[in-house]
Amino acid sequence: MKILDEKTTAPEEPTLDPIEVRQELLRKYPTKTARKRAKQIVVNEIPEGGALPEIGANTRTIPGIITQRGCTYAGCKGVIMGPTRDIVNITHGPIGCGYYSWLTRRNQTRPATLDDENFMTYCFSTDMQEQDIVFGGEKKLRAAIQEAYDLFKPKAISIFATCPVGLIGDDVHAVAREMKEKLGINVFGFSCEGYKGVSQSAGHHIANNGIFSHVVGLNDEVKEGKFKINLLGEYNIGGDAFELDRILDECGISVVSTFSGNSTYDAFANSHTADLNTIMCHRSINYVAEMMETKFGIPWIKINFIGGEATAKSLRKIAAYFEDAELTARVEEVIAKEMPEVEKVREEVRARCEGKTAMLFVGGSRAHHYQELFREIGMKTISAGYEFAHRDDYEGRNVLPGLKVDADSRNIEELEIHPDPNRFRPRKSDEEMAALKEKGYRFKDYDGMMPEMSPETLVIDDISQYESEQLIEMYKPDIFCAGIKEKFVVQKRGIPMKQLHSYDSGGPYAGFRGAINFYREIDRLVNSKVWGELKPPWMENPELAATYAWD
Amino acid sequence: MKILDEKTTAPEEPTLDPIEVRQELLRKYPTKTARKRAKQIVVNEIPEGGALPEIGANTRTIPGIITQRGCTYAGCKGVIMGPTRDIVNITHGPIGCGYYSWLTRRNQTRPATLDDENFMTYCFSTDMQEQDIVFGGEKKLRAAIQEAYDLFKPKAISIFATCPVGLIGDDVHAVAREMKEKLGINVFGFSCEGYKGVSQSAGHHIANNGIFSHVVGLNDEVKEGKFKINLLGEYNIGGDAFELDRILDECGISVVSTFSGNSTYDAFANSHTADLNTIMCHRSINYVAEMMETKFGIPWIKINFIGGEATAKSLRKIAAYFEDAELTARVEEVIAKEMPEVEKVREEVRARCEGKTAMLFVGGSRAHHYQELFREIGMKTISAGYEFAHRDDYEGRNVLPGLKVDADSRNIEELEIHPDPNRFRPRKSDEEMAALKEKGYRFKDYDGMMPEMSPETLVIDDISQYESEQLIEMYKPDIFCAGIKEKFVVQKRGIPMKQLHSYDSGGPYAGFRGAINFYREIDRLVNSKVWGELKPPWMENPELAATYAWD
Amino acid sequence: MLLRHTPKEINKRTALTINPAKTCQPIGAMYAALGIHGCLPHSHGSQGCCAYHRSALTRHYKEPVMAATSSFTEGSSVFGGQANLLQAIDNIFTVYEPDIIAVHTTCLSETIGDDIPQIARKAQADGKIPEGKYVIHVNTPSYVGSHVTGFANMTKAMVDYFAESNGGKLKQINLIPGYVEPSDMEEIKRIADVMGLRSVMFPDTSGILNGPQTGKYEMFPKGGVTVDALRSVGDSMATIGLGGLASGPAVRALDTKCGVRCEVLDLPIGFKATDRFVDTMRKMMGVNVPDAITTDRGKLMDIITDMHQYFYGKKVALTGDPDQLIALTEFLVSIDMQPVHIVTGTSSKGFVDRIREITASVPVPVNVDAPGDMFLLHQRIKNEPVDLLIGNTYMKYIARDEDIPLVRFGFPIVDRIGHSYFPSVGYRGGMRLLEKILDAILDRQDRDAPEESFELVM
Amino acid sequence: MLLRHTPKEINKRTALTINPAKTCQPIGAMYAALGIHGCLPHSHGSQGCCAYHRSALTRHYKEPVMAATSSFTEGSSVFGGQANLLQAIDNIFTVYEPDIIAVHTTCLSETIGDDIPQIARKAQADGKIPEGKYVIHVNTPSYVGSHVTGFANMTKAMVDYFAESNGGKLKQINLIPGYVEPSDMEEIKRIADVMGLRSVMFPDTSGILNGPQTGKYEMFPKGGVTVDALRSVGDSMATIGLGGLASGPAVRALDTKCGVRCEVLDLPIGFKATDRFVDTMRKMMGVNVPDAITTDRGKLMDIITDMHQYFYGKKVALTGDPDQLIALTEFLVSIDMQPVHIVTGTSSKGFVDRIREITASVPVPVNVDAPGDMFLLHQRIKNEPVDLLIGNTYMKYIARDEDIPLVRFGFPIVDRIGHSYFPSVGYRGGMRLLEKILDAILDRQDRDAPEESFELVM
Repeated sequence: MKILDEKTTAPEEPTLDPIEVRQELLRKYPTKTARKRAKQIVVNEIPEGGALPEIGANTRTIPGIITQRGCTYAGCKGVIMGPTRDIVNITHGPIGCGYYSWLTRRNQTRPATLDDENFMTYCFSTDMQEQDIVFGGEKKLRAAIQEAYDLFKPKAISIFATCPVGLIGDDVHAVAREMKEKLGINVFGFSCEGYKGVSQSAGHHIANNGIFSHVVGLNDEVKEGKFKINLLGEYNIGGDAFELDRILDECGISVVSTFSGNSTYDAFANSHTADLNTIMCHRSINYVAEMMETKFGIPWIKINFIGGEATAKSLRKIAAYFEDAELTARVEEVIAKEMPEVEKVREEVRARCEGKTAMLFVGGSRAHHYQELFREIGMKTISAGYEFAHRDDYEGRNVLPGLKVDADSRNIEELEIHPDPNRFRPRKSDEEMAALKEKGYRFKDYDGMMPEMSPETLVIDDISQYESEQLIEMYKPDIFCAGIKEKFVVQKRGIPMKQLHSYDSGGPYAGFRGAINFYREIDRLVNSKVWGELKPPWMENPELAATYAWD
Repeated sequence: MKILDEKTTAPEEPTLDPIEVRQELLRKYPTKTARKRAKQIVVNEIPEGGALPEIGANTRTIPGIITQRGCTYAGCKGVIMGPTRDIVNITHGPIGCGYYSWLTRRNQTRPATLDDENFMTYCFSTDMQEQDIVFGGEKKLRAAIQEAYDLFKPKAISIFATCPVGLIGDDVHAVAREMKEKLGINVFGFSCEGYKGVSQSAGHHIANNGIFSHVVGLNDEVKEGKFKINLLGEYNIGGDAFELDRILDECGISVVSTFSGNSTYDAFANSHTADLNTIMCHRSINYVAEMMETKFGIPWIKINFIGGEATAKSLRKIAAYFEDAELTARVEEVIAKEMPEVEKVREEVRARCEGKTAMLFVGGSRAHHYQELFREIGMKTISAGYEFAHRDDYEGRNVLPGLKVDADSRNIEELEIHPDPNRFRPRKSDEEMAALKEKGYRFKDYDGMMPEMSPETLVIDDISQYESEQLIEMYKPDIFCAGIKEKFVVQKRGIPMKQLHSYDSGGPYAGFRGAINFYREIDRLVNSKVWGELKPPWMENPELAATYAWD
Repeated sequence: MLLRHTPKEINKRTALTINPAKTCQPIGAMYAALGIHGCLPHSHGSQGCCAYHRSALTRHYKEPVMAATSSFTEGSSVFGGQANLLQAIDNIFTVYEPDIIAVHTTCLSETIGDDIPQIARKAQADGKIPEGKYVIHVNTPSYVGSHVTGFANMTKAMVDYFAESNGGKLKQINLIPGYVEPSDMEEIKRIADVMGLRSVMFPDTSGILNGPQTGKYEMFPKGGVTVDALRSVGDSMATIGLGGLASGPAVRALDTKCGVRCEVLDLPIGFKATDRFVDTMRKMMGVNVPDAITTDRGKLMDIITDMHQYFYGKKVALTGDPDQLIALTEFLVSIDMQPVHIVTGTSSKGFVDRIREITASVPVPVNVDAPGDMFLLHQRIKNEPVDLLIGNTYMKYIARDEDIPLVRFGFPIVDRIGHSYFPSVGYRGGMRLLEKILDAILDRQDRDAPEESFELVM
Repeated sequence: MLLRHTPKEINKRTALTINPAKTCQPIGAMYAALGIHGCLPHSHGSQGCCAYHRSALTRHYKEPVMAATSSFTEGSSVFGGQANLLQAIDNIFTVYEPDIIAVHTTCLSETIGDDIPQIARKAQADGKIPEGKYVIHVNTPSYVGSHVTGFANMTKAMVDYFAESNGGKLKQINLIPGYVEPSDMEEIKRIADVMGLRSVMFPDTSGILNGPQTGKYEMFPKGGVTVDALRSVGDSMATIGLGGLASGPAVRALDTKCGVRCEVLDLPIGFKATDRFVDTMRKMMGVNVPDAITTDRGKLMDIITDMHQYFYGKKVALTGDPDQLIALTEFLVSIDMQPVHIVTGTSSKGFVDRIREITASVPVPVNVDAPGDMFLLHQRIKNEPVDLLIGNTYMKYIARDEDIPLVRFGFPIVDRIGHSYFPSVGYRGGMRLLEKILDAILDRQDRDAPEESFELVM
């Protein structure tokens, strides 16, 4: 591949004034819409010690502005249950919802043997028809659960309510209880109708609450392993979790359960036996960690395995928690073994990518974490934002107390959690915890995206189709990261686009090998000659060779 | 598949007068050409006891009339050496000759193990260049043989001379002798320049002479087996020989060598240890049988494994020769075991093919043998002829004495054969032979095509493109059998066409299973609906729906 | 095994659908609406529907798919979505400036019972619909029919909203292509054009969902049927609707509304259905069929006769939509292949009878499941193995588990390209289909042949 | 193993060619001659040559291939083939009634030194050549060059025999397509036509070697360049020859003979070569490039950008003729694939340098063997494995032994169909090539992927 071409010479820093850009983005909107969007478009500042600018997030999507957001059902079925292979997930509703969530999320799973259960390749639906809407669908739901049981004899069945279900008053929880009774297996439902909340995020919450209430803690068996952790918010897209398992395994750290990638019902049931919860995607799951700490006494920390340095840092952080010399040594060995290759590739790629610019608008934490990888190869993130995040994901966890609960959030159940009478066991004494904090160890805390971004960059929540197109026109970034719906719009503008939901069937991008994969992938995208070939020669120089013209 | 359609109702017998048809075929030719072709187009008669009409055959092709014939090189390389897997066959000439004979003849071969030699997938050529033509190509030939030896260390290498070689005076035999000496393996050449003789037939002769002189009899080891035969003139197209091996094996008859299908150098060298030579394709090889009888005392008989009944008959004929009760019984068992399935399929297919008509213009014996298969499913051969046969193939072996040797035949060497001083061993005493003949057993004899065809049918030798098109127009046969060059011309006229050289990648068609394959294949061809769909509706009824026309 | 839990034994299911062979109405309506020039489809329901439909269409076409949503909240589902739709209409016309907003409903808004026309009138009254712009709508409850129904309904809505007859007859023919690819629509137009006919095609997604990569993005590209063209269809000389299920309703509506002479034909897949299409145009419009078309047909027939031995008797399992399956099955039977398992998730009147009639000459039992799902199809295959699978990308899981070659056809195809650029309709489409079928069959033969029968010439 | 005797270790060979990547001149001349309307090619030599050439062409096109032969006997090779050719000419004009007989020689007649023009004059004198009919000829010694040379020589002969300049300039462009498929010639003509140009293409085998199946056989079908058209090329405004080796001689001859402004370009395979072809036509003829063509280009670029990750860095081994390899290699490099082994049996001046130049940016070593053979190519692959093979049907033996996917391209293709109906030139041809390459690569990925990474969306 060509090492250098016109595109790889570092572009001059965008000289645009972000304030004006922001105005430009809002200019065309109707007043009401502009007022609403104005809150969600922020020019980043890093005030000395002071507070970051406040950003509007986790608020309603404006009808008609073309959002990239999905619904609560998508968040609920996708996030926790989707990647879990041994639960039969039945969508109760018309066929579409189940159909669209069928195999499209690329959560990889690897059953130990051919006899192990794997239902992830299947789509189960009650395919509600008009009469079910009119006369109620519980009867059909019951029958469907029975048919699923007869066919597969699974250890658990879960039910997902779609929009009409709530409206017609089908009680999925009642049916679940009834069938659980009848079949003697775990059956539970989720009221994740698509209209609830303001984005997928509500669905994550409902799913997490459900799994916490119905599964976590069902199996007290304490597994082998000296250093036991849970990985929260890791969904094994493109095999990320496999890479992390490889690394942690080399370090001698056992993963009791992953919420939820390559995950199983039994691992969830057993997850409360871990001694530390480590959180990847804070957005989708931090409250599970909270609940587990309250109920079982498991402390939690934020880690980040996106980026070579970040991976090393996170491993050290885990080791530091266990305060075990042997573990610390082992972790250093692993880092020493893995980093050279990472750095070799990084330098090679950096030589070709240095100074290029990126935009990231995706997810609830990825748009933040992946900036690290770009930074490692010398690329600058000039604008970013999330699709379904909350303020803390932008500004940091310290803003949580200040958040006011609006109507949409209020209707997402908050579980009342108390220490488990028998099983609450603080993993560390208050003294130990204090001592660690003393040393600057940060528990249950995370920074947001904004502190890590340069001043003057634009941070935009739930960016609209219109806004992203304006941004691209004005900044002409070298790469744009988002999801499948944006992919081809961006590329039609001649800008390479990388999906950070599905990885464009690439990956893994987490951990050491993941970082290497990502460096190379970005190198491919921003340095390929093809983007310079989009214009045909007769448009480059349209003049005609007069001498040849008709006489 | 549709069981009956308009095409399967028996067509009325062609009411054409063959005499007139013959005139029509000749009408357009220039006088000289017409005179020559007239000898090769015969209306068949079966006179009571008397002689069949004489047909012109094995005579020169007329320049410009578009023949389907090939050349001497093709016949020589194709027939004997082509199907023999463990000889490195080097074409000495420009690249084309070697290239076109590369893997195109579909002789199947099956080495016993992965370590056994198989050079059939390779094409070896000296790729003569202008300087070789000008200064002579022997040097390059020598070098090529050396390179072949260094690469493959084969047990034998043969050389084929192409047109220019003879003209520029390269002596392939001298080079062969020299390299045989030098390398210590068997190396021999063939003077099979394309311009020799009048068709492939000359090449067969040259090849057979060569193999007889250079290989047959080199290995006197007598192999296991009570009833040992050679199969002559069986080339294992589409696996025919495999099917025959299967059947003969079941009968307890061992095949010492096949000339030449799935054949090997060693089998040729050992072939004189057989006790009977059985001939499939009399055209290409009957003289080898003659020579082996003269030199080693092996009697020969004509057999025919094309057709279920024919196969049974031939097995019985072989058994009768050995006059062994056990063998006779075994043969009857095998026939009894195989025939029911053959008859079942035959009847099923016959129901759909009865009364349909066929034309066969191919090879030197196939156009004769395959009529049997059509007869078995009730189809009539209304015209047939060979591409490179001699009169005896049409009229029967009894005409041989009367044949006059013309200039073209004269330049194909006839070997002078004498009984081998040490190894001549009559397999049967004169008495035994006499006794068998007494019982009507026919040695070294065969009928031609004509006695088996109905009177009034047209027998045409080396049919020209023009003649075959006229025939098709006039008779509209249900199927036409020939080779690749004719295939699509025939099919463009809406007549299904079956290749009897390559079997259209089908087969086997010999033996019992072969017969079944052929019945089904013909059923597919003559009863498929697709041939009735060639005309679009707007040509079937071109009138326009006036009411719709522009007002 | 990827589908390790699928048992060979078939037990009837009445409530549980597994691995569906259909999806819901709105996506079909969205796809059809994209076939109008300058139109932005709008999904009136939760934003998830719109996100799902856009993603599904995007994966299939690898092209931008723009559509808006009313983003229902819990509140709107209680009090109705009027406010959302009004605001959406205002935002859309202000920000994206389409000529038309084509609203389709969802299970949510249908269950609530929102009255779209009334809301549109309100928007009109509030001046939220600029001069010369339109808001059209169609009811597409997800719990009725399938994506095909949604497509059919949106197509019919084009007639309901725009078709008018002004007496005069225009020398043009209306072509309603049915639920096919943009490439197919292009090819159908090309055939009419080669026959010297002026045609109005609706919907027409060509140029929109198979657009070029030029480095410039246009939200509303050149393609699509224009409002003016839609207005004129009432005065056309004739209408041909392809695919009874997808095009029938629009054809009948146009006949009723403007009395345009019409025919509903099968999708022109394979030579027989294409013959009927061409010959019907010929007769309806009183034109001659030019040699170019006869030649294309002849080329298709050439492949069929040349390669017949590889088609003959091969067993095929196929899934798709009724209109596609009818034409495809006829094509396979016409070349002596044996479609033995046929499954669609969309039930439609007369479908099974039609398939029975088409497969009457097939000498082996033929299973037709309508409605059925891919789980059942897989079970059928386990009970009666086949040589070839034809269907969408989800079939690849069956293909791998059962080691059967797959020819991708229908919706969605998300793991290969080509379907949006090369047609499967018409004679040329038939040639392409046969090439794909032959590649699949011959590749398999090459893979499995013992060395001695590995063929150079096929 | 099918090629079990091919060792990994490479020893230079100077005398023995194994598994050639070329064949001899006459077949190229025969193929070119079939591109003249009403022409019967005639092989002046042993009948075997003609039989072999007809068979080889027939297997590739699955179409009738008519040609006659002088059927040399031993006598004629001693005394010369004049009598044979005279009789042949008489028979052919009497029986088959072509407009033209195009005679090409063989190694035999060349070695003897038969003087074809003299024999033709004799035939003329003897009145064996009917009024208004022609006998043209070309010398094609099999021991010089390859099938491409024969094609080039026969194409040049068309100029030598027919081109004349009558001063006046005709508003037409001469297109000499090079050694490509009938479908390619059709596509090249279509592009010129879409650009509003009248063109004369020679040779033109479209309509002759990809004809329809109509139930009627015509020995001389509609297609092919007519004598009148060939006469007019001397007055055309410009000539574009595609493929220096196959079209260069004719282009230069026409320039010399009639002074027609000319350009020799690469075969238009891939977007870059097609850009040059289209832009050169634009400039030479002073026309604008219509949107239809820009759109086709954009679709090709769309596939490239959408699927780039599957092309990027994939190693390819290819074989074919120099003109094809130059364009194909440029195409592969332009989409970031890595052609690492390139073999042709035809040596041609500057070929290696050109390939070196094109592959300069390829970050891995590139082997170019010209002349080389497939035996050597196979050895190269054993030493440096590749992800994909591109070449003719003979490559399938390597593909199976080494378990590498094969995209069929070039001559001969005797085990698949499609090449004679669908082009690989132009933007559309590029789309088809990419679809084939992607199918090969993605099928392999689907086959080899562990279950957990078996992808739905690609």
